[in-house]
Amino acid sequence: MQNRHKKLANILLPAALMTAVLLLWEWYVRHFGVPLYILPKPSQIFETLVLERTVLFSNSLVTVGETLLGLLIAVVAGMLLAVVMDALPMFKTAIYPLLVVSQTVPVIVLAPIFIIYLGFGLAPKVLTVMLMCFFPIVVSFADGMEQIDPNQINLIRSLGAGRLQEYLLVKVPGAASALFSGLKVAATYSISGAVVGEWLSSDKGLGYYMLRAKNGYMLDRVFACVLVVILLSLAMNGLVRLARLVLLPHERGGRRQAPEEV
Amino acid sequence: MQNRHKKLANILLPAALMTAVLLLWEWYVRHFGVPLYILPKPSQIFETLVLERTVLFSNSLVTVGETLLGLLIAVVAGMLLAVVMDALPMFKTAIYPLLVVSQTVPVIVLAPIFIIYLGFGLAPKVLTVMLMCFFPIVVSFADGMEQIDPNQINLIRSLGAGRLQEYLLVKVPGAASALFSGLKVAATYSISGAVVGEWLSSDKGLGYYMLRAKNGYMLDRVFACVLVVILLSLAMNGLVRLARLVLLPHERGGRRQAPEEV
Amino acid sequence: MKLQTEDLAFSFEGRRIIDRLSFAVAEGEFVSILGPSGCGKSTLLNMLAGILPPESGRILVDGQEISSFSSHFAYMPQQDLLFPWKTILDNVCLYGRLHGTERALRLRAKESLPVFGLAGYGNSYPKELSGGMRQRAAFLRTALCEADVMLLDEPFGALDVITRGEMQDWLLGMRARLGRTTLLVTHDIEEAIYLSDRILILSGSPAHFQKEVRIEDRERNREWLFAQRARYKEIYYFLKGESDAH
Amino acid sequence: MKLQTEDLAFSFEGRRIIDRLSFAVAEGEFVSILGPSGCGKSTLLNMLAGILPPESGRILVDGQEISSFSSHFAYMPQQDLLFPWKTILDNVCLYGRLHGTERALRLRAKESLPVFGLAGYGNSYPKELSGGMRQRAAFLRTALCEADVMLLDEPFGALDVITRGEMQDWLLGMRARLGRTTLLVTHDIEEAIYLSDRILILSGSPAHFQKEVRIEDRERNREWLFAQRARYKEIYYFLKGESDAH
Amino acid sequence: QDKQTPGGEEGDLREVTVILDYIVNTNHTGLYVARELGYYEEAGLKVNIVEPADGTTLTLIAAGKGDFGVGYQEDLTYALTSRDPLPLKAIATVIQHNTSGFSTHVSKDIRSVADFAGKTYAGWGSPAEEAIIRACMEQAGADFSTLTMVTSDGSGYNALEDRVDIIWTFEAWDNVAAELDGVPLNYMELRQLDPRLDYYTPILFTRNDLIEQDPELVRDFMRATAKGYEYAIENPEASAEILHQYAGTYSLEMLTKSQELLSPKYSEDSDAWGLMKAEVWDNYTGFMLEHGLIDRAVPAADCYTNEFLP
Ligand SMILES: Nc1ncnc2c1ncn2[C@@H]1O[C@H](COP(=O)(O)OP(=O)(O)OP(=O)(O)O)[C@@H](O)[C@H]1O
Ligand SMILES: Nc1ncnc2c1ncn2[C@@H]1O[C@H](COP(=O)(O)OP(=O)(O)OP(=O)(O)O)[C@@H](O)[C@H]1O
Ligand SMILES: [Mg+2]
Ligand SMILES: [Mg+2]
Repeated sequence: MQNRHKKLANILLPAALMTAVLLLWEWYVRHFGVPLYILPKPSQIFETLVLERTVLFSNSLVTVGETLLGLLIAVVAGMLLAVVMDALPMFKTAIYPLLVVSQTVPVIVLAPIFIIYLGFGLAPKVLTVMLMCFFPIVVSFADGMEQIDPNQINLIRSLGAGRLQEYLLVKVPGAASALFSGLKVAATYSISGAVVGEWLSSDKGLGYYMLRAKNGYMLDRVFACVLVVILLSLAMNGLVRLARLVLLPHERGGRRQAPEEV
Repeated sequence: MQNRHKKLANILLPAALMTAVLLLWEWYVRHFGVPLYILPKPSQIFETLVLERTVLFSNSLVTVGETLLGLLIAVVAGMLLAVVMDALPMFKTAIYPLLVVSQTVPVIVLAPIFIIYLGFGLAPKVLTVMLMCFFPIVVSFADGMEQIDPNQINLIRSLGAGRLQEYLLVKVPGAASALFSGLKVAATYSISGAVVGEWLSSDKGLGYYMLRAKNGYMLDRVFACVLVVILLSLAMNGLVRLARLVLLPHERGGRRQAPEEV
Repeated sequence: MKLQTEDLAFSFEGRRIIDRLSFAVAEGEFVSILGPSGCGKSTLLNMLAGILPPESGRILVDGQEISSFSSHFAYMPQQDLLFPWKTILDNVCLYGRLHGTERALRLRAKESLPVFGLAGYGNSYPKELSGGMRQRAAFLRTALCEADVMLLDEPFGALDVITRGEMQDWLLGMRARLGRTTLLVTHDIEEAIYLSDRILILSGSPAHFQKEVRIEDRERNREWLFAQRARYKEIYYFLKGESDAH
Repeated sequence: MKLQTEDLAFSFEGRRIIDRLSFAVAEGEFVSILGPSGCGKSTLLNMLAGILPPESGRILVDGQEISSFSSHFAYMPQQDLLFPWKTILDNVCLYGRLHGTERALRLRAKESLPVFGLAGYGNSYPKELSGGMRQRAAFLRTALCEADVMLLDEPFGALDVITRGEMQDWLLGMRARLGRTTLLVTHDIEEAIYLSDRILILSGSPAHFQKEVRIEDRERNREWLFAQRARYKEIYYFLKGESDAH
Repeated sequence: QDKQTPGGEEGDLREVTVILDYIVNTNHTGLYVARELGYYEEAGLKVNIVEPADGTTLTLIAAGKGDFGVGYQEDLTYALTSRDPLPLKAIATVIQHNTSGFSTHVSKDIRSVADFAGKTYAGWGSPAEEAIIRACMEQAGADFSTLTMVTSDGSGYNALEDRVDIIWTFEAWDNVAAELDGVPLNYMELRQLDPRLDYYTPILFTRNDLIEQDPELVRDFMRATAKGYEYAIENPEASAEILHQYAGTYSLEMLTKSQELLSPKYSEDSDAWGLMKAEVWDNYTGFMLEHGLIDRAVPAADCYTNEFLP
């Protein structure tokens, strides 16, 4: 009972606050007569969202496709790198600072280089997504493996496990929970990654749509597109939660570890 | 002894890997005759860095100023919000999803709105930095307070502490370590935040310099500037580590908690 | 009676943990509460310390009803709970910090450090101390409260046999010095026998007191303790019977 | 002799923990190792289990020297260390999983579940079990190893008095059934007396065996245990003397 | 800094803010000359010149964050026909004719719009771009659907050799830079392809309420600005040197070359610098309407005025 109340509150309270913010925004724009080209009214944004739904939908498909592909590659590559880092501490020491540093290079500088080597197609957008998602995945998974109780590893060794089995039976499943935390962050921002990629060079997708709407002073469309980006980001987050439930059955119904996860 | 060796390795190994990457890059550009407008040679970048040092230095001062101001505001506002969230769980439930969602809105959409409401001066850049740093600070501090052993709070209550003293004596110092973790992430990306802000509208600073260099197809300058951004980001990271050492004396010389922190 | 409860009751999430709990402790008496894990011992102490509000029933100190936090109780929790960011001296003077008497308390604390085996450790941080020393510091923090009833929740639970034995010896020696009414919660039958005037056995679900063992001997030491086998057996089998019954 | 060590030594970070450690255990014997916290008991078991390499000295099983992991030992660590992401059945069959005999082992495990008080819990996850049940599952995992020496590192350290007593009773009952050579590390003097044929006291720094107590009685139960006061005192004072000396 | 309040320490100078369309280039020479040679001061003005965030100039002027902006006819038409029109008006054209066009690398052998079929075009993602290219290609009988349109990565003419085939360039800027760089380009001037495409780019514009409330200020500003451009027309080399102080990242050689090309074009075929014709506005508005870029026409009179030109 109490639990269900809590779940309801988890949805209702943010929704109520969101509604309050939107109403305030609507009032502000109406009351001060803020013109469309500066800030559109929420009501106008929703109207546009409905009007433009087919265009937004078809562009969303493109963006979601890029996102999923980029995320998939980031997960596979990130997990592999994390395992190599865990197995070779020297390598980890060497590469960790470079990973951090790589995160501070503005995407805008890298974009032309991506295009030069990957062309204008799908690849550079997928790479942008990958770059954004790679870091949280590697870090969370590597840290998760590092924080595994060494006694668990000793135990499995005492049962006669080799290096490979140590990873398959203890380190990877033991760090899965940490990996999902990183993945949730990565997935939430992955759509934005694809949009930035499209913004920089594209002929379709939400980023392209947004750029065009902006150049045409159609801020209602820009914001409607932002709304779609937000919804898709939340959906990606939900997807990861779902995957967690399916892949980690033992965590189901357990106490929440960090009560307010992203 | 062993500890000192480890510290040395922490510096030498990444440096060695970095050098290897740079050498490979240099070789690649020379061997395939890659033109400057596609990818400059590392040697050329360093040369440019030296030649442009005064210009880069004066622009750096501007960027660092914006960064520090933005970071300071983010820390103060972020800590306050986290405390309010901790004190009012309903409010926390309501606002947390909005905080996450706000992170997925592309900065580029917000830029004109910032300028309209804040002008061309320092304010919009400081706000960009703040927006980037705010989230990790709030989340890490709020989570840190949430994860404090409730027994510690019970103890201080049993000693007669009120709500305010509970925060001053237990929650804030108890979550300080978590706060610094978030702060380290925030500080590392803060310089990039200022650069993006300058990129969007400015007449000075590293972002402005980079934009001009890029529009002039002077990729050696762009990369020299990126190098400065990276170095400043690392310096900001170091600054937070230093602040931690000074402000949390009890953590000094202690075991490292998460062995490979950012 | 120094401390008295009348029909205390408490529930967590709709489940009644403690029911119709009435007992009394005389001035200066040392009472132990023994009971199986999860029976509600900590919950009881938390109600006395004003951390949890009783669902029903009353708590009286010196015949006066109290509610929420009262300065009558000094509470020592299950772990040492020293704040890692404060030095030992700052930790033990927390009560003074909270009640505006820090300066006076620091003087008293400095005098007490050697008595508690902490001479020279006032400016150390908790992590620099051994488990036994931390426990003694937590004890000093409790002793420095201006309260007339000490509530100790398994103070030695985290220590190994020998250190635990030493701390028990030490506490036995301190009893006379402190002369305070004390309520000790413990798992350890031997510890309860060693230290108390009276042992109350809490069990059942919802829990209430099922048995009481009085120990009149005044002269105590390990030798005496080793001779208390009959008592030990009695309590052991009682508890075992209780736990088998559930 | 089933198991023998010759002049074992081990250091952590340049500090010698264990030195000149020689002892022998006969086939089917149950030997306990008692010693103060941090003296190196776990380190010794880890060397036997092949987790840590000895710095010098030899380990012989049935007169043959062994090095690194050997299938002679079944190791049960201080915590239960069940993997939370595996069901109880998968957890207890780990040995089979690692040695290609999973199918056969599952059959045996299913038969053994009721004996270990785990009937019907094969498909549960560890978090759904009580502490005692988890400990028994960890025990079953150890028992299912095809090994002739069991190494138990404080198997009941995390349990409360009563559950601990029950587990001890249970292990005593199992001894005959398993009939295996066993090395038990424990803090608890009573536990060592209750279960062992021989108690070795490890202490000093670097640690080596300081004392040996033989217990010949075959018929044992709690009553018998409560009568062992003299032994208890002897060991307690010896350990205390040792710990005071440092 | 956007206040036009008179006074301050510098006597009675009124402060005005100009927001450029892009980073400083030879389109802006007249503004810098007027500032550097004191023409603005003579007119009682203190002029700040600001470089904008990407594509925000019109919005910022409309919002009152600046007084005068540099923009393009097409953008202004969009702004005036959007759902909530921006209150802006053009007050001068910087160049009389459209000096932009399509550039391709000589090695690609793309000689006319008809050759665009199956090629890749890199632009900045404006809807008008697509319409213009579609119109040009259809006129030339080429299949527009075979053209790949992407937004540019910002590497300009450098991309032409391998990654893309066609880009939109400004003759006096990109083509000069390419020539100095030794990149041989084929150039197709837009106005040769369709006379309706000879629209004004760039233009100077201001806010309607500034015109109404302080026409004198606009007039003063335009007088000094026109004088600056007249000077640039007369003295390409000297004005390039002035510009170089503000655009130091470009070589003086490049600026001089660009200026020499552009100076004669500022008021080519016109009596005076800055004058606009209704016909040019109507032509291009018609083109945009025809191609569905805007959903209603806007009369030329609402778009521009020549009244503030000296
Ligand atoms: N915050 C809580 N929410 C819900 N149930 C709780 C909470 N705290 C304790 N309980 C339940 O209340 C009961 C009594 O807990 P309590 O901590 O008082 O037991 P205890 O006797 O102190 O046990 P132990 O000897 O293990 O310390 C337990 O069954 C426990 O599961
Ligand atoms: N990984 C390690 N690195 C350095 N020192 C260690 C390490 N593990 C243990 N030690 C040290 O080795 C000594 C022996 O440790 P060990 O765990 O064997 O003791 P123990 O007798 O099992 O103690 P306990 O009864 O607390 O389990 C201790 O003093 C400990 O500080
Ligand atoms: Mg308790
Ligand atoms: Mg141990």
